[in-house]
Amino acid sequence: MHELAAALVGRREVAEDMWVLSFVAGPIGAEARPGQFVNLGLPAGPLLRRPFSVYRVEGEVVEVVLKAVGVGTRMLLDLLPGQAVSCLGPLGRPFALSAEAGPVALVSGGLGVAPMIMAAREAKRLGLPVTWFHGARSAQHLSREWEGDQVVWATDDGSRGLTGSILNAVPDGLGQVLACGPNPMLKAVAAKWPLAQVALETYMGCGTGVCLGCAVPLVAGGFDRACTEGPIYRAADVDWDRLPGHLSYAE
Amino acid sequence: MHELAAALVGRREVAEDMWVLSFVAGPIGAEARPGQFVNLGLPAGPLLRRPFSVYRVEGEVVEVVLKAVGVGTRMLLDLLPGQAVSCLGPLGRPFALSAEAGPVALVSGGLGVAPMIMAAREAKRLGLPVTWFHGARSAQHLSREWEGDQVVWATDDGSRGLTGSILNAVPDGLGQVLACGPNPMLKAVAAKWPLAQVALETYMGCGTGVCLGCAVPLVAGGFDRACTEGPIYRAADVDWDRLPGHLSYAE
Amino acid sequence: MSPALSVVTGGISLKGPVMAASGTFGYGTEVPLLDRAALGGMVSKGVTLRPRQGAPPSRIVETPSGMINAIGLQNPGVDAVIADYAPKWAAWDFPVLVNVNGETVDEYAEVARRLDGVPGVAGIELNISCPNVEAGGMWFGNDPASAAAVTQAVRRASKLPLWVKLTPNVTDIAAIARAVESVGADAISAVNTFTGMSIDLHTGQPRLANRSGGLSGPAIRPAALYLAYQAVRAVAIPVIGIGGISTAEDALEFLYAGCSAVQVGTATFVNPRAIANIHQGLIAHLSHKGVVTLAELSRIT
Amino acid sequence: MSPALSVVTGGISLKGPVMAASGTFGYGTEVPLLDRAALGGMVSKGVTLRPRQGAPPSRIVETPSGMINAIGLQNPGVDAVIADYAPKWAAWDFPVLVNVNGETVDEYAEVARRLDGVPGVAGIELNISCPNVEAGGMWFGNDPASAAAVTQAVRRASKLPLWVKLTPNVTDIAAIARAVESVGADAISAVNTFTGMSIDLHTGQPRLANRSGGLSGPAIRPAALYLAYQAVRAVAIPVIGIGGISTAEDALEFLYAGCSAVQVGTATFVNPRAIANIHQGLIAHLSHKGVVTLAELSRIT
Ligand SMILES: Cc1cc2nc3c(=O)[nH]c(=O)nc-3n(C[C@H](O)[C@H](O)[C@H](O)COP(=O)(O)OP(=O)(O)OC[C@H]3O[C@@H](n4cnc5c(N)ncnc54)[C@H](O)[C@@H]3O)c2cc1C
Ligand SMILES: Cc1cc2nc3c(=O)[nH]c(=O)nc-3n(C[C@H](O)[C@H](O)[C@H](O)COP(=O)(O)OP(=O)(O)OC[C@H]3O[C@@H](n4cnc5c(N)ncnc54)[C@H](O)[C@@H]3O)c2cc1C
Ligand SMILES: Cc1cc2nc3c(=O)[nH]c(=O)nc-3n(C[C@H](O)[C@H](O)[C@H](O)COP(=O)(O)O)c2cc1C
Ligand SMILES: Cc1cc2nc3c(=O)[nH]c(=O)nc-3n(C[C@H](O)[C@H](O)[C@H](O)COP(=O)(O)O)c2cc1C
Ligand code: FES
Ligand code: FES
Repeated sequence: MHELAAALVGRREVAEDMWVLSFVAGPIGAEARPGQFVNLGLPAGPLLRRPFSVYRVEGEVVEVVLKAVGVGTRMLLDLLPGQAVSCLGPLGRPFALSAEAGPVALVSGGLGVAPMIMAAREAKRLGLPVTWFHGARSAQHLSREWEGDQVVWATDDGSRGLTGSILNAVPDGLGQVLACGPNPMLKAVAAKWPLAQVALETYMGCGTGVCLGCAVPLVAGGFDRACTEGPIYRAADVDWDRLPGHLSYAE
Repeated sequence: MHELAAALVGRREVAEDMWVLSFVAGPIGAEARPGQFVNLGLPAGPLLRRPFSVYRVEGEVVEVVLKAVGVGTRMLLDLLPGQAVSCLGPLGRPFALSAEAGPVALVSGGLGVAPMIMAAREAKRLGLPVTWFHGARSAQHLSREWEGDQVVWATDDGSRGLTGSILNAVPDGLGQVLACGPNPMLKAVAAKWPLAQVALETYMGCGTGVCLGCAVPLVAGGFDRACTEGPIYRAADVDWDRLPGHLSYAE
Repeated sequence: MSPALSVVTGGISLKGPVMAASGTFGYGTEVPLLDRAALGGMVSKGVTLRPRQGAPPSRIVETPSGMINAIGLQNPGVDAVIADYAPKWAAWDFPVLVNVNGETVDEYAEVARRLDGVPGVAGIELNISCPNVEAGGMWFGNDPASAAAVTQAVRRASKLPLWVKLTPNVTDIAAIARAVESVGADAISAVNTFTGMSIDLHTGQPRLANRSGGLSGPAIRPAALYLAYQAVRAVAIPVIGIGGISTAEDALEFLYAGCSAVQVGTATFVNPRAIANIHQGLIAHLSHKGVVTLAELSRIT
Repeated sequence: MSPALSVVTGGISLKGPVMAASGTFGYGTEVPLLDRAALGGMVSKGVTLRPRQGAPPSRIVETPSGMINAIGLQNPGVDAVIADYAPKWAAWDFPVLVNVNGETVDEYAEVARRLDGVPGVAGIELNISCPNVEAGGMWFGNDPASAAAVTQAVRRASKLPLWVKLTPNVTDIAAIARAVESVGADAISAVNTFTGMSIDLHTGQPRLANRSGGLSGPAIRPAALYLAYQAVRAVAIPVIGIGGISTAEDALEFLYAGCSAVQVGTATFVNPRAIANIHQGLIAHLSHKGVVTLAELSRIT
């Protein structure tokens, strides 16, 4: 874990209103694994840090992808090149990919693309076939960036790719399903693929395991910490009905 | 009175660590009189606005002069060209200059230059002779900018101009003395020139007369509002011993 | 149909649910930038029987998302307020309540008596966050008995609509709310400022000449909202929500908590147009929800 | 000579005046970035007799310069804490106090009894901001009598140094401070969180599953400082200042107000190195003032 001042060095739009921000954060990038996140602090921003999945690492550069949903994300998107944020990470437990567990399906809804580039790269490193299934409201909300062997798109309005939920596009029998998106979508993932690994969202206080603010209700009873035991869960382990759905991925 | 988003268009250093910031705020500039101030609000800054004398008006541009003394002034100096602040003004009562009252002495200590360019221009407009007496700790703290017929400098360490308090440089018998600087300096002005007009500093809540936070203790008893009845006072009217001296002009 | 925001509450017809809070709007003769069509009503700066010079400076200090003030009730006294301001208020199209203060029960009652029947004075807001000099300086608002005593005396001295403004610095705000309701308060204003302090490390002394003062602004909003909600649950009379409201969303939190209207204080210092912005935002929210009156908004359960 | 910041207070030898506050530092086994040489001591997450799962999410919500939490005392129970963490604490060079919670006087006393004599447990911090189930859910800390009752029971159950942590949600904190002092508290921790609430306008319901929670962070500092100062003036035992401390300047305000040490909570979430930064800042301030111990710092008069 590191905490450092990370300067913004780049910004690109990958879907309508969806931006990738590039920060210089070498030591964090060097350690980051797919599914882990960074907690970004804005010098003159809101009190608490904001968690973002590590989207991509290129050399010294660590990238995150986001939309403006509130004060923190708006301020991040207003940063000018050269301005710095405090970057804390990498945090949380990564996806567990196994070279033996067969082909990989990456399933993302909207901003759920966030951890998937890292996951695609790791899967390819392990020599696994990778298909990315990506859904969004309509064509312009689909991210232009994807990795792996192939991508399958679906839109709610049918303006590009298949029509309807991306979940319907995922065939049965894939070895390893990794999913990220609004909590209600992940609940549906859990119903279809109980063993899928899902990247969850909760409110976070510290991001480092000390506040117990990021409680994830477990089927086994009790709660654990999205920032420490999570944010990656086996879909069947989460008690979805007790997990609030009103977070930012939900539009 | 206007409130508008004023974009930064320029910045120049006029003494060590003392900067002039230029904002586009035409309607405010058009109304501003010497000694009046603007109250600047920073979008992601501290809660309350920060008051600054109008330093100079050039067409659409309104300038203020400042040093970094705390969070607000630091953020103002970190603004990049094109970024905007909320500018409220012009506020307060201006200096009263009279074409009949004789030659003008502008007496400034440190950042006390703030209202003097405007005053010098007004005095010249009225056809009055203007001498500017300016003091600071040492040569590099003297502002490079002055207007009027001539300038007289003094430094505490004698590194430029006369040595010691600038007040000693001001001859007797000048018709109109206008002074601005740390409150303790203004107290000394009051002792020498009871009829001098001084530009005061107090903490301010609203800047518009509704909070009563900017109380100035009067010799006549009671308090009035620096933002409304002030910030310009006849030196003899202020009960200097009851006015806090720990504000920012005091270094 | 565009939303209708006028509301009759605590015996007063407000033009809208967003009012200016006491001590943050003077006597209503300043704040030129505000579009007054948006003003539901206003409460005057705190008024006392005799003129008061107020506290020496420094009177305010900024804090994270807030400020502490110790103005010391500077005001020209009730007679001057009646002579100089009430005639103006009488001509305005929004109601003005006078914020009434005192050091003794009799003083409060006398101020109320003089306000009774004065054209332009729509009602009284009783500020019970004042030290009771007959009870060793403990605040009137600090316990149900003294809060009720002063409320009752004022109730008897005046027929004006009577709102009682509660202090948040208490263990059980519900008990105080019930006590003042039981002696005839028409509404409750909740809340006043939290007592706070700030120390200047250069001087090693409190920054405020009065040593401590009242904390206001966004910092207190969550705590004020909780207390206003406690008051709502405790009484049948309307509750006016106050504390840190800067945006329409903030105001809506208090309205969803069951408040009938809100007052905006510190936000006006930050943005003289705050009240109008909040008013506009409320209209937008109601339109969005497809309702035309505040009463149709759902309340938390 | 460089300043010596160690301080013996409330029966405990702190390595320095800056401690980690309960519930913001776990059991001390996390926060890897913090230079632990700077840590004066720590207070554990609140512990109860039996394990508690805590409140459902959402448990936290951000507010202007603050946050509200309703964690619901999630903890593995005192026996697990003794078994799993105390042995680690015994090896550390800074003292660990256990934050003790309960629903009845007996439960508090039983937790204290089990902690007595456990190596690694330097003392007890009694959290009396808990509902007393035998008294209709009113908090123990809400009145002097119940605060004294629980303090006395714990005092009898354990010989450990006993700090009592006060709630700010009271009318007269001085009376509570005196009450717990009179039955043997060794120090007072002032203060816990202010009760606050936040409403989600999308759902029309409170954001926290627990509806209300505790407001912490810079927003509360001025109010916390005032209350800590009231406690300092009320009692002879040491007072530990808590509430919104993020910088050395913030800590110094509490020290100038007469506190013997401070605890840092929410600031650690924002910056895991906050405690070390504050510690360094205090050293710099003392050097600047030319004094070598905290005791030489002047206090407000
Ligand atoms: C492990 C993790 C990884 C995440 N990765 C990404 C990512 O890669 N890209 C991305 O765009 N977002 C991501 N998020 C969500 C992101 O943290 C929130 O969108 C962000 O904190 C909102 O901040 P704000 O100030 O803009 O919004 P706020 O003004 O705080 O709130 C706006 C909206 O965001 C929601 N929100 C606020 N805080 C959080 C929070 N801590 N967690 C979840 N929702 C919140 C609120 O419900 C509200 O609807 C992630 C969250 C977690 C927990
Ligand atoms: C009518 C008026 C005109 C002014 N004109 C100028 C000017 O032209 N140039 C300039 O540099 N400064 C001017 N000041 C002072 C300026 O407003 C303060 O320096 C500024 O508010 C400090 O903000 P900050 O956030 O940087 O400091 P803070 O972090 O708030 O405090 C830093 C220091 O500034 C002092 N200070 C803070 N707020 C105020 C305040 N409202 N008034 C006075 N002192 C304060 C504090 O005592 C402290 O020592 C003026 C003040 C007034 C009242
Ligand atoms: C400068 C100032 C002066 C105030 N004066 C009074 C007053 O005279 N009487 C009163 O009842 N409340 C007074 N208040 C309290 C406000 O009316 C309001 O209750 C409080 O500030 C909380 O609201 P806010 O956070 O919106 O400011 C004053 C507040 C401020 C900031
Ligand atoms: C997430 C969280 C959990 C807390 N848990 C406890 C607790 O278990 N026991 C306790 O006495 N105080 C608890 N507190 C209160 C803090 O110890 C502290 O008194 C309060 O947060 C004010 O300090 P701060 O503003 O520095 O955070 C908790 C605070 C937070 C933010
Ligand atoms: S965010 Fe604090 S424990 Fe997870
Ligand atoms: S600053 Fe508010 S009245 Fe002057």
